[in-house]
Amino acid sequence: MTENTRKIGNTLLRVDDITLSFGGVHALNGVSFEIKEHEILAIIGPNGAGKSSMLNVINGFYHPQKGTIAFEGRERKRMRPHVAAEQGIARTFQNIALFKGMSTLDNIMTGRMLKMKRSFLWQALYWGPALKEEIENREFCEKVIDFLEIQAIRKTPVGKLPYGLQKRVELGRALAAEPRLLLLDEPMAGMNVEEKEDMCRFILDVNDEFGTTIALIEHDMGVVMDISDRVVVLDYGRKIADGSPDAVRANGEVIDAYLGVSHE
Amino acid sequence: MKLKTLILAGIAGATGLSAVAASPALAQGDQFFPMLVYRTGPYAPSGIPVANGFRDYYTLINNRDGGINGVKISFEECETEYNTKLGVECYEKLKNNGSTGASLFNPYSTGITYQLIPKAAVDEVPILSMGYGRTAAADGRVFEWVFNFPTTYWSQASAFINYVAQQEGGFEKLKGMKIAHVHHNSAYGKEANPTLEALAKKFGYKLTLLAVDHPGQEQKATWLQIRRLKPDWVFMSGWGVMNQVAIKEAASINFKMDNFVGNWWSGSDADVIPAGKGAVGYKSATFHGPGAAWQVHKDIVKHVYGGDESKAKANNVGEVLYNRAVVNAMFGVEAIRTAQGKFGNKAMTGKQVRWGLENLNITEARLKDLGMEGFTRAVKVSCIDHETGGPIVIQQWDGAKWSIVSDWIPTLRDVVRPMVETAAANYAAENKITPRTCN
Amino acid sequence: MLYDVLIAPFLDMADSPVFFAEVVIVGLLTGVMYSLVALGFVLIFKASGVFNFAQGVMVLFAALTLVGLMEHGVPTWLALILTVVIMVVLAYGIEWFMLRRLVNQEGIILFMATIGLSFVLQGLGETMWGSNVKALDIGIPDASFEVSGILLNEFDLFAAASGAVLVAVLAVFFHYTRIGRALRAVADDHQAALSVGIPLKTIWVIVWAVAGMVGLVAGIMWGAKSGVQFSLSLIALKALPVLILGGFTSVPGAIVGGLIIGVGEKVAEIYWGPLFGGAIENWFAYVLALVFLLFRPQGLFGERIIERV
Amino acid sequence: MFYREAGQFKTSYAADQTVFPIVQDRWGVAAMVAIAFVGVPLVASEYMLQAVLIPFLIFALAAIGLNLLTGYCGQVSLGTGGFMMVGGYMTYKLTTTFPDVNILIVFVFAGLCAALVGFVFGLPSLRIKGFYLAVATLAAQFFLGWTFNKVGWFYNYNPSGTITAPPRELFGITITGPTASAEVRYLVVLCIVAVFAMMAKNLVRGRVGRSWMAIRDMDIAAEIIGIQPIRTKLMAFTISSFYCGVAGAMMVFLWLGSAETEAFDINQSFLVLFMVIIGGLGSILGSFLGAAFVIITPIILTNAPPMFGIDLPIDLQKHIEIMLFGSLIVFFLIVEPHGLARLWQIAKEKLRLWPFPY
Repeated sequence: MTENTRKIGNTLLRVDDITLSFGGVHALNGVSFEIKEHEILAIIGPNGAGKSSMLNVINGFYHPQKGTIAFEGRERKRMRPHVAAEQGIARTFQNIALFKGMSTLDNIMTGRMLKMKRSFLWQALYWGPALKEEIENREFCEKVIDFLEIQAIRKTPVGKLPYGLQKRVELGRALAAEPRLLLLDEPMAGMNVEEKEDMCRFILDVNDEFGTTIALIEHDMGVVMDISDRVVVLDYGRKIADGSPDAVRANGEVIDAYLGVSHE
Repeated sequence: MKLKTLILAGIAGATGLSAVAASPALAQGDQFFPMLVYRTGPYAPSGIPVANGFRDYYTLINNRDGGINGVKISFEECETEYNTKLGVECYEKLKNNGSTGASLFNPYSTGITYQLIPKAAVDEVPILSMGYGRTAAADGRVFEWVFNFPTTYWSQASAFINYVAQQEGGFEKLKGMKIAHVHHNSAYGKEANPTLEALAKKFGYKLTLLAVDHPGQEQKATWLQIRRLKPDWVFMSGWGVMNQVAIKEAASINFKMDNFVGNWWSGSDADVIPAGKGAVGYKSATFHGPGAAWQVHKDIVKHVYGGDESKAKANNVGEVLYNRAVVNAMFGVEAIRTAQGKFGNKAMTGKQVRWGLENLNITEARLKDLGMEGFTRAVKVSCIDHETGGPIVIQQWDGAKWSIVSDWIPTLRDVVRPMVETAAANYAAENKITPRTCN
Repeated sequence: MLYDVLIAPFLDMADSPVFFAEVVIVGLLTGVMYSLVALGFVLIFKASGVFNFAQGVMVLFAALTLVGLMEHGVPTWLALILTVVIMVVLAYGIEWFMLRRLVNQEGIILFMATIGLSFVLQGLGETMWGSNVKALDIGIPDASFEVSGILLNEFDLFAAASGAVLVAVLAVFFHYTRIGRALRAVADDHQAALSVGIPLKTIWVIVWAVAGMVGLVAGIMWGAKSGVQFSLSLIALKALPVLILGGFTSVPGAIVGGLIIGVGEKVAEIYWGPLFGGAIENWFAYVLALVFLLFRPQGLFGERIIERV
Repeated sequence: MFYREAGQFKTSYAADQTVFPIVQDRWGVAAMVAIAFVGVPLVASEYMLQAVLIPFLIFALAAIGLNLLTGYCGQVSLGTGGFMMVGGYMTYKLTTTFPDVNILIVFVFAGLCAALVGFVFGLPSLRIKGFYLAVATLAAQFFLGWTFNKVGWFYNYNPSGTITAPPRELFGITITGPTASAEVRYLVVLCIVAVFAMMAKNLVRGRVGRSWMAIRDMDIAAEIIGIQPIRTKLMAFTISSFYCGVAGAMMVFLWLGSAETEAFDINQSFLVLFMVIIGGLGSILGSFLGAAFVIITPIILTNAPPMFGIDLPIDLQKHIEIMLFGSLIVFFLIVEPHGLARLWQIAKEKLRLWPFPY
């Protein structure tokens, strides 16, 4: 599984010297790293290390006070999150952020939002180009549904689904967008072993089949070490390590951080 | 239509609602009066005495005279809450009731009147909007089915100016005088504005228009403006809670009540009682007498309440709006009597009632017969003139009762009538109506 | 035109400062009257998260009950006590028939339920006491007097004073009594309050009863001006801008909001109203509140809305 | 027993995405449409048409409009009456200015005016949420009411300030004004409502609807997957107001015949919100059910006592009616907060299994 057969490409996203603070608290402090094309990057760290904040910065939900972010070599300034989505960054959330009132299929279809261009007038007629577009995207979503093995719950409102399946639907929604970069915030939190194995398989398959670049936050070290190509470790908003799983595992500062050695 | 009736009969009872609509459960041969009333809702304090007045007068005619020339009156109330939409429902529900359909509608709401005006001609049901509704309907050539005698808002406004002139000692004294019009910010409240403006031009007084938004519970700003402006006279077109608050506020800025005159919808008992002693001296226009001392009231107490004075009082007998409804009901009944004079003593159809209204001629002698001598004035309607531009009279509240404090004040027809004709012509043009000729 | 809108009104104010002062004072006094109504909304929203649209009808119902009792010859003091008792019974009924059956529903559902409730109360009140307007006179003086050119009315001052007293009493009640502290706990977090053993249902009954009593005070003050009649329930519409301006959850917000709205609408009506043909104060209050909201979406004193993923 | 979908297989996504995927439903709907278009005009009395069916349909359209905004996009609005007012007054202004333009086209333009106004009053929704927004939309209600009352241009400066529907023809048949028969007006209303309801259904099952629901369910997540809240919310306000505007136009021209601003007062806004909530937030069918409930219940309650020979004083009867109506609302909210549409759905589910529930 860990055998790396994929071709790791050039830098897809570079974050440089990011500092983010809320009031006086520094959530991120001068963090820099790169995400390369086609790789699986894990961001780890103890609670409160600034991992989720980092993802929020990457997809434009938080605006750092300092530092730059460059996607595909183009630097970006303040922007709304939907711009990140338009550039091809999709994500899942730590606390599931599905649209609870909608069915599984509709949730996944929302992932296709940016691929659908017909104006609302065509939509109101539901005919001709609009219908064609709807069917084409439905076909794509059905592929995603097949891929994630959730055919049976296609028309079930997601609010009624168990936790594990909701996580899977959320992944489906992100995949439906055909992202260049997929951000996964604790995709396996709260899952049992079998569910975790399924999820790992999906992540690797996505990476394998579609070549999607993935950045994920995860607490389960076993999973992290198994599936990721590279690991970035954050602690108290600073980056303390960056390298292959084995290198990180051996890093003394990382061990200290996890064991809770004091920072003075 | 035949097919429809057949099918209707076929499925009658299948659906509850159409059954309701199709079953006017009334005796044959009666003269049916529909009553759009508002005994609940924000305007109930005005609606209750009006509804009671109509009811009592119809009952009086049945109990005392055995109906109109022997034709019994039947009537049915339908609650509108002064709401236009419910008014439409009530109209549809009642218009075909009775042996000959509805005789005439007294909508008692500006909004509902506007609704019904176009329908009246089509359904052939006349409308008598006595002292409210569309003033332009005074032109009988355009508004064949609508009547608004004895007088209208525009005539009333002109009579108010006439009254001010009388009080001040002549029209020439109006020059430079300040008059304010405090009005409900609605179609109804604005009615008097064009007349007051036209007269301001003619007589040279300075007119200030102060609108009060519905419902009018809070009028401090309006009365502050009056306090600063210090107008010589204030005329008010208020409705509902606006009246009570305005009177209270006028008292609290120490405005001279003698110079504060409401129109006839701003001068009922319900309007002044809540204001307490602050209302003493407040005046209002009207076109009938106040109180229960008239012969017709004695008859009502005797024939409707079996002599029970306190019960009569509890039912608003003698209150301003009650009396107005009595006058209104009398006009309707007399119109039917007039129509019967031509078409025979039986229940009249809407079309015949319309003829009766248009040829109505209530003389002072007739009023005496009806027990209403001095209570209201003689009226003679004609094809061209559905209003008659009758005079108004000013009443004043003394803290316990209303009493008449002026002579009958003529309206300024030379100013009002041309305005009516212009407005009616515009309406006719817009709605593709060809005015009939009246010869 | 621009001159008329932007400059002339200010010249007008400067021209007669005494009158301007009177406008402001009247605005403040009116604002307190609005606050009286808004307070009822705030209390209930704070403790149960319900936007109680029936508050206006509760004002009417309380006033109707009071006047109805007095018309039947009950002395004023007894009528007041009986009305308070009836409002408590009403609160209990509302809790039993409605609130406990709608626990954990969305805000809008609860909002709609209170509109349903307002129909019931309106029908009930009018069935019991009739639809006619009733004069309400419990002996509050209402003579006007002039202080250095400014005309004041005893009744308005009395109303403002009772508003102030009411707020003070509520503040004491919230801060220094056991029930008050429980109320605040409930307002902060229903679940947490429940878990430390605060009886939520009792709290709701208390809050609705208190809101009913606040409604009674508002009903007396407004009813004395206009007579007690159906329209009394419509003053709720004048309280809503106060509510959003001050924030749904803040008692001081209701007061400050009321004062701002009161002064704002009076000044606007008197100095700018004539330019636009008058009667602008109703919508102006809403627009004023709206403008404030654009800068503070949770109202002046409302709890800050924090968004997170 | 007869209501089964077993054996009905879909062979294409298009078939799976139709509004009524079950054959029996399609027959049911076809029957309903036939009754509505042919049966009702033949049978219904004028009272039935004028007092029940026409208002029901018009309010259903307004409810659909508000449901798009509140039910689908999650933005509570109390400005519905105001937007309907724009539709009504603009239709009057346009048709009196251009008497030769087809009245249906005028309706659409009046709707567009309402849409524009809705857009403007939707702008605060970008910052204000929930009940704060709901109350803020009242600003639209009061401001528009004041405007149409005050600015004479809208009602051609006629001294009373009310608008009256002049007679207008369609294919040589008078459809507005006093001479238009109730049957004709009913059919016109029915056609308009049917077309717009279908379009609304199409909107909500496609991309636009999904973007609205995404904003409603979780606006932050929606933004992160690429839905622009600004555009989406404003589109909801605009389209919703368009629907309300057309409903308002029909109200004046095909139902009431004349109106003043009071006809569109705040109670109207509440009434439509009721319909949406009682019927079911986020359901087009629910809008119809809600409108039916709110329009027809009071009429039944008014007509019931005399039907059973109970003779109550009219005011008491009204009070009882109000109390019953209020209690019914509370009752329905307690029993099924998701509205009549959900009850209908549950009934259908049951029927699907009947008579073998396991």
